Amino acid sequence: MTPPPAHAGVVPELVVEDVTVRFAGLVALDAVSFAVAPGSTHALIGPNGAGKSTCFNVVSGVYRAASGSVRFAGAELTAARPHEVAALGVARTFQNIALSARLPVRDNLMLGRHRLTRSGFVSAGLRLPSARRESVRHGARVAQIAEFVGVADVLATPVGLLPYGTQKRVELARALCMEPRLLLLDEPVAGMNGEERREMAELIVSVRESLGISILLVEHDMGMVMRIADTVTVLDFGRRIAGGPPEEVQRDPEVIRAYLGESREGAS
Amino acid sequence: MSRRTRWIASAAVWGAVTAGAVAAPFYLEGFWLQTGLFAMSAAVGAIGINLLTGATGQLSLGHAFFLAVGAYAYVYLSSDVGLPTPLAAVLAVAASGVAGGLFSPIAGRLKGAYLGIATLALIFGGQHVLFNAETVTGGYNGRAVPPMELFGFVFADSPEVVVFDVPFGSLERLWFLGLVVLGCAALFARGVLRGRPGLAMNAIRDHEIAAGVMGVPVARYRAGVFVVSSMYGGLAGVLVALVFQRVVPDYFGILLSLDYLAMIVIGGLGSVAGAVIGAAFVSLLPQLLTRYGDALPLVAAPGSGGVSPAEAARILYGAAVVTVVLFLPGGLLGLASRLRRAIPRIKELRWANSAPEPASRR
Amino acid sequence: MTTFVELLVNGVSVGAVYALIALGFVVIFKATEVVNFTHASLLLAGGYLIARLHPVVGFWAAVSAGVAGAAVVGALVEFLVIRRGRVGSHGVLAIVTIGVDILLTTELTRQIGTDVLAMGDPWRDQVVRLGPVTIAETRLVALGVAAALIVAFLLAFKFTGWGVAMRATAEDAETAALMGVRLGRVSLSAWAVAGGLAAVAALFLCVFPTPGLDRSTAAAAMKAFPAAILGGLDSTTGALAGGLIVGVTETMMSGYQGQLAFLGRGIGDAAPYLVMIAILLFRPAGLFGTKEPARV
Amino acid sequence: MAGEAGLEIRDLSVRYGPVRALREVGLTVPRGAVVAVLGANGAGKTTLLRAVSGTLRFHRGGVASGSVFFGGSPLPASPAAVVARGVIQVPEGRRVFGRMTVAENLRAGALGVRDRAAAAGARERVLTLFPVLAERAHQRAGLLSGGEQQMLSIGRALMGCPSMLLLDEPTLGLAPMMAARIAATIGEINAQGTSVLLVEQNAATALALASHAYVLEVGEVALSGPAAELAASDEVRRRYLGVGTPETDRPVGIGSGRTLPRWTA
Amino acid sequence: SGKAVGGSPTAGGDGVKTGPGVSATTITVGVLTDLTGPYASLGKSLTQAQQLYFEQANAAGGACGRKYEVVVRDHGYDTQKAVAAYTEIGPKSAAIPQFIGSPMVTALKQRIDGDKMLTIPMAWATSLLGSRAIQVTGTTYDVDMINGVDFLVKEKGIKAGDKVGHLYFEGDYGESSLNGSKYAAGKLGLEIVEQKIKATDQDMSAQVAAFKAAGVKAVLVSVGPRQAASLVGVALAGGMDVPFVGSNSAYAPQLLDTPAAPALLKDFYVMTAGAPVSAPMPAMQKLVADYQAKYLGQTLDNAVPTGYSAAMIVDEAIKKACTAKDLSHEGILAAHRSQAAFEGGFGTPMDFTFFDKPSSRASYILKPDKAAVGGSVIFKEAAVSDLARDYPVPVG
Ligand SMILES: Nc1ncnc2c1ncn2[C@@H]1O[C@H](COP(=O)(O)OP(=O)(O)OP(=O)(O)O)[C@@H](O)[C@H]1O
Ligand SMILES: Nc1ncnc2c1ncn2[C@@H]1O[C@H](COP(=O)(O)OP(=O)(O)OP(=O)(O)O)[C@@H](O)[C@H]1O
Ligand SMILES: [Mg+2]
Ligand SMILES: [Mg+2]
Repeated sequence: MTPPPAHAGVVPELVVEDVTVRFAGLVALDAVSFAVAPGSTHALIGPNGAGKSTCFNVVSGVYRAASGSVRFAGAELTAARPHEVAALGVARTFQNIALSARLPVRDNLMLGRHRLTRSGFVSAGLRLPSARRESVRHGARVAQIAEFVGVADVLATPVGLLPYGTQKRVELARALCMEPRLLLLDEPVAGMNGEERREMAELIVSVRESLGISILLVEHDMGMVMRIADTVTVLDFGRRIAGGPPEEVQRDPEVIRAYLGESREGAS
Repeated sequence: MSRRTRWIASAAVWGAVTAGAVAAPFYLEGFWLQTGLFAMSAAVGAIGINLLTGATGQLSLGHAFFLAVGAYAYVYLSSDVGLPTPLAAVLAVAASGVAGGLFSPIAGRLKGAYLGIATLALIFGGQHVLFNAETVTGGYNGRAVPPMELFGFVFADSPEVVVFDVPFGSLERLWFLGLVVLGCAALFARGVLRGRPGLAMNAIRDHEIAAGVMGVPVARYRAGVFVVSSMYGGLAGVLVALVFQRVVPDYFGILLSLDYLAMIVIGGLGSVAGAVIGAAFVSLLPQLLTRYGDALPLVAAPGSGGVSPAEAARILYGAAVVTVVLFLPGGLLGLASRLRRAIPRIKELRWANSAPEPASRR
Repeated sequence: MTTFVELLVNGVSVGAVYALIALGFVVIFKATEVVNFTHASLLLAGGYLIARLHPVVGFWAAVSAGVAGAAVVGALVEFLVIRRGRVGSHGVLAIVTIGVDILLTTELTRQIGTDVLAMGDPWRDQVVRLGPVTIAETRLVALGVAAALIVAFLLAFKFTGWGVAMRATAEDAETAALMGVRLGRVSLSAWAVAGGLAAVAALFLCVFPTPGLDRSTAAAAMKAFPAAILGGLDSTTGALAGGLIVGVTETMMSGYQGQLAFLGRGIGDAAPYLVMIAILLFRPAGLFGTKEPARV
Repeated sequence: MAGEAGLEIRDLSVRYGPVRALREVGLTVPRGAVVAVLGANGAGKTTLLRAVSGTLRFHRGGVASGSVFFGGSPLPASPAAVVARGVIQVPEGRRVFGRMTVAENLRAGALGVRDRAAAAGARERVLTLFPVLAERAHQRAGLLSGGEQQMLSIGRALMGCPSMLLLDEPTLGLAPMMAARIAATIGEINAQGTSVLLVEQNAATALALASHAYVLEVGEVALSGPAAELAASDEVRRRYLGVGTPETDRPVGIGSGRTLPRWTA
Repeated sequence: SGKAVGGSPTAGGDGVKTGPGVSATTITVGVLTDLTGPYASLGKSLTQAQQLYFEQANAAGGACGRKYEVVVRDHGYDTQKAVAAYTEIGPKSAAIPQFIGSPMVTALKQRIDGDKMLTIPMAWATSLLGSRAIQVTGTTYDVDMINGVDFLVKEKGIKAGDKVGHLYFEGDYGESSLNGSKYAAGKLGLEIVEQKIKATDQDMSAQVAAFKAAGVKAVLVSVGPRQAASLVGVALAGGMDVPFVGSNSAYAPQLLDTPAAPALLKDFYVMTAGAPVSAPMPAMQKLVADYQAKYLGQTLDNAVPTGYSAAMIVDEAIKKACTAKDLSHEGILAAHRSQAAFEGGFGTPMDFTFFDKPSSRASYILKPDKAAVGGSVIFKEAAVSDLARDYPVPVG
């Protein structure tokens, strides 16, 4: 486990406490609690339908929790709406790609800058110098992030024409464009092959290294989780069934029964 | 091709367009000037609805209502309240914005077909008010529109002005006002679309939840775009009232709203140039046909049985909507850019350099 | 009190006709997610056929021919226009239907000219008396037909393969094709059905309390918009409920316009839209419509 | 080849407008076999399946040249006709009908099946395979979790009683246990006589299941051969089996090369 | 440029001062009509009648040594199109013998006045009075309704204290009519029960219920033919057997082929200033014969003589202006306004010297009749009621 980098002080802790989410006749999350330590990578794993994405949705303000609390940077997130959560520096990617298919990659990434930029209808409409400066400055940063993520050469291509894996990368880049303090990644390597997975894993690690931010990760690729996560929380049927360092969790019989299955080799 | 030559080429094109537009009143007769002015007003309104429907994906069938608010507010504020006409015009546009804002509980919450049909309520409710609030609206017969007066210059037939031997009546004078208004409206909308708000609008259209998570306050933006779009409607209303010199409630009906939708689709969804091209097409086509209908084959003189010019105009209009949408994805604008690509020499004049196929933003 | 009952009964009876119009509208929306502005002209086409044919072949044969003919028109619209439009966006297709409607309506009104065409129905101006209240026989029949058709479509959408295929196609044509759905056929049948329904609606729209079919008949299709939305655009039950609500609101407001003079005379026309707005504020998908599932 | 009346793709080239996505691809799935297709993102795997199912036109693409044979005769270009021949695809990215219930989704999968008994049998099999689908029969599919949707997507295809199954990343987003279940199921279905063309990023699983495999690179077949042979090849081991095998497991992060400077507002 | 100043009235070769629309050989008259909108049937009859008139006039040598040329523009009852059409044909027309739609005329009132263009609107609302260039022919709607109420009281047993329903269209037509009925009711001690509808309303059941509830003894009808038919039909079927009196636009002969026919034939009357085509007048019979010869098998309704006589009014004005050697707009208008007792052979004489009063106050009372040409016959000859004679007409 890598120790939190020195500059982790600026990144607040995410605390999820007793969060319960219900849908008509279904408890998707049942009093779930965990915390993401500043600057760490925290993995959320569990069988399909365990409530992982629901958890993301609660944190990012898309779903309302029936009870419980989510705190980040001194704010209560359960009552906040998505854009208010975003304003606190929480960014996420989506399990099912949610990009504007017809827009070029650059525009999709610029959307990530929304919370960091100011120009409104009037200043954009009148092309005030402030708006121009802003777009130049943030455009440069977008290019830098695209370069980092490896989508610089498709900046002008409409996203819809890109293959699935590249779209996933654009998703990550867009989240990074929000300059997050907490990054939520929902299955970032789904649909990628071995080499691409490794690249993506490296990318995620360098994100954390270079920015010192916290990452909350949902992933079914156990190999990857084992290698990049500092802490793991395991959900099953909406309940937290285990948590701790990856090696420990991996050996937990409950986790093996509910999630990993007896023969881990065959399933990885 | 270097940036510089491209810049020069585009400057040349725009120069030619501007020169043509400025020279028009010296050569065109009143009928054409009036038609042109209607087209300009339609273009302003179409730009507004394109912001809403094209860029944000919010269908509106109620746009005519905002034209009505602008037109009537201008009349009321200038003749009844007695405000100077330019101030009345500005306040009329603001009034349309307020009307749009009042609708935001609906506009922020509904989308797609539901919003579209919900906005029909504006048309029917609005017309009900226009017909009944006679003291303000003049009821069924509407009201006369006081001419605009800017720095002592009156946009009316009298006092007589003759420029280069050409008598400058209200239409000739309004022509220039229309050009300026349209130019400003178009530039503003282009700025909005290419800037931060435009991205947020597109994001809402494509993926509402993702837009929210990216930090866009979705409901507020929807309502905001609705307000901006209604202000464009109001501005178009003021302009059309000035050209018309009369406002009547019947004009601001469902057909007008549908025309606006047709304009943006024919021209090209989501772009300013598309809205302008579509508006020109939709406003000019029927006029051309009624004017020159006699010369067309298969079109019979009105009153003689057979397909009358008005019917032919409707049929052609309907056919144009169908054909353009089906066979020219991206509208007339898309066709134009495809032609430009097909003809290499003209290609050098491209003023929209990036954005290939799905021209959804410009 | 009698007036109230009379207005209520009248409202329900007008509402039945609106429900019929709204139903055709809903069928297309459910099957293709297109807001079908062509419905007005399909209505006109169906009505025109019935009106022109009944003197020649008799009423019932004319109705069958009208339904069949309007179905063919609907199918042709699909085949010649909608199918060619690989536009993707349902909003844009809706605008295509505006174009088609303009085409059809212009030609049909030209054909109808300045005539008022009777439908030659057997009910003529007979009324049924329920105590002090009278109600036109035509309207009772309309109510029955509307209810029957709505139940039939409700069942068809839920339980037949055709219904499932239709809804699947509406949602995701490519995947539906991967399930073996013949997209062309499904869409064609939906439009044909909508055409047939429009003819039935046109029949009841043009019989007794109104004098017959003329060029302004198509305007009544506008009433179906608030009706369809009120009930929920994708709900057949909603079409019935919405139609009845619009009918009753309109009739009540007109009937009591003396007492409601402060709202302005002629409030009957605007009132359904106001009710619609009020309902949408609380139920953005209408009374029976399904909400978009929102999850990521 | 041994392709007695299986799926045979001959010299297939596909374009999306100006983009050439496949170039002269040849591939055979003998009857009753499992054949895997591997390849990087954008290699053209999905495109290959689209070409077989006839859905390229939904993406403004088309077959430029080449042909697809099934059971000895050419496959028609219409998706419905392809399904009628028993060739059924599980598309990439789940694509469940979100507004319809789970039960209706399954119903949609069986639209092409005339034989009621067969449909009932298929339903039985799907529900035992994915019990969660029975539990959620009346929930709208759009609200299922990602993995549940994936199960529904596979289940829906099985409802069509396929004689040839095209699977585009069937284990995408599935938990390890469920992925293993799917793998086992594929084996089972295959054993019952259904041929399978499997596009899968999880190369280990794919190569374990398949008898034969192809590797696509930028629209062309770069490698092909018996699965066991490919699994042993260095190239394949490095590129497609990379992560997840202990041997290549090296600490990542440190020295990964790239860094992103911080943003200073 | 081609638009340079010029084109003020100039003297032609024959010493006649000419103006817009008048050349050395032709006189252009503009027709602004509705052939595709809600008033298409009216527009068609009027336009065909006028084309017939000017053809005949040309055959008889034209006017002032020139031939008439008729330019028809169809605005489909759309104000914007009407304004555009006026902008187009205004500068090249000598007069406008037909302009359909009171909102359209009102919208252009100022310009018509400014252009001094003799214009005959085909709408009879009082709001069109008060303009020198605009000539409303015959009675206005309110006068018809006053005569109608008078008829109800005198012949249909309505008496002070009774309630009379009035179903009217939103807009000038309806509201002008309502003014008349209210005036008459006020004078005669009746109570008017109002029901306002829109042109798109088709089914009058609710209105009948309301009238029934109010206990009206008669109903005035200032709506379109369809609505009138629906009203009468529903009322009768529901057992409300009262007399109905309609404005001149509330009836069309086409309705006699619909199920509403029996109700219309029973107790329904139409008030109108012009004689019906079935009237036994020589001029009318000739017109009917000519029209039927030219427009074989086309509906012949009472709009035909209306349009024909409007064309005649314009023709007369131009001929008079010719004798004064002034075919400018002003000349034509002055000639027109000098006629105090115009009689075209189609009904009551008209006085054009005042432009703030209806040119006549006498209404015929017609009754639908299936056998008659044009679908109606004179029930009572044209007469001015005392009430109508003293009625102060509101202007503008
Ligand atoms: N909006 C909703 N309405 C109803 N049920 C929902 C909704 N969102 C999620 N669910 C249900 O809640 C449960 C948890 O879903 P969630 O998406 O959180 O699972 P997950 O852990 O992300 O699974 P996967 O790994 O398959 O993505 C699922 O059974 C799902 O059907
Ligand atoms: N609709 C389209 N228009 C243009 N190009 C396309 C389109 N769809 C795919 N492509 C291009 O075709 C190539 C092959 O794409 P395809 O989706 O078949 O790849 P894949 O192997 O399935 O990738 P992945 O593993 O990411 O799913 C890619 O380069 C992609 O950019
Ligand atoms: Mg999930
Ligand atoms: Mg793929």
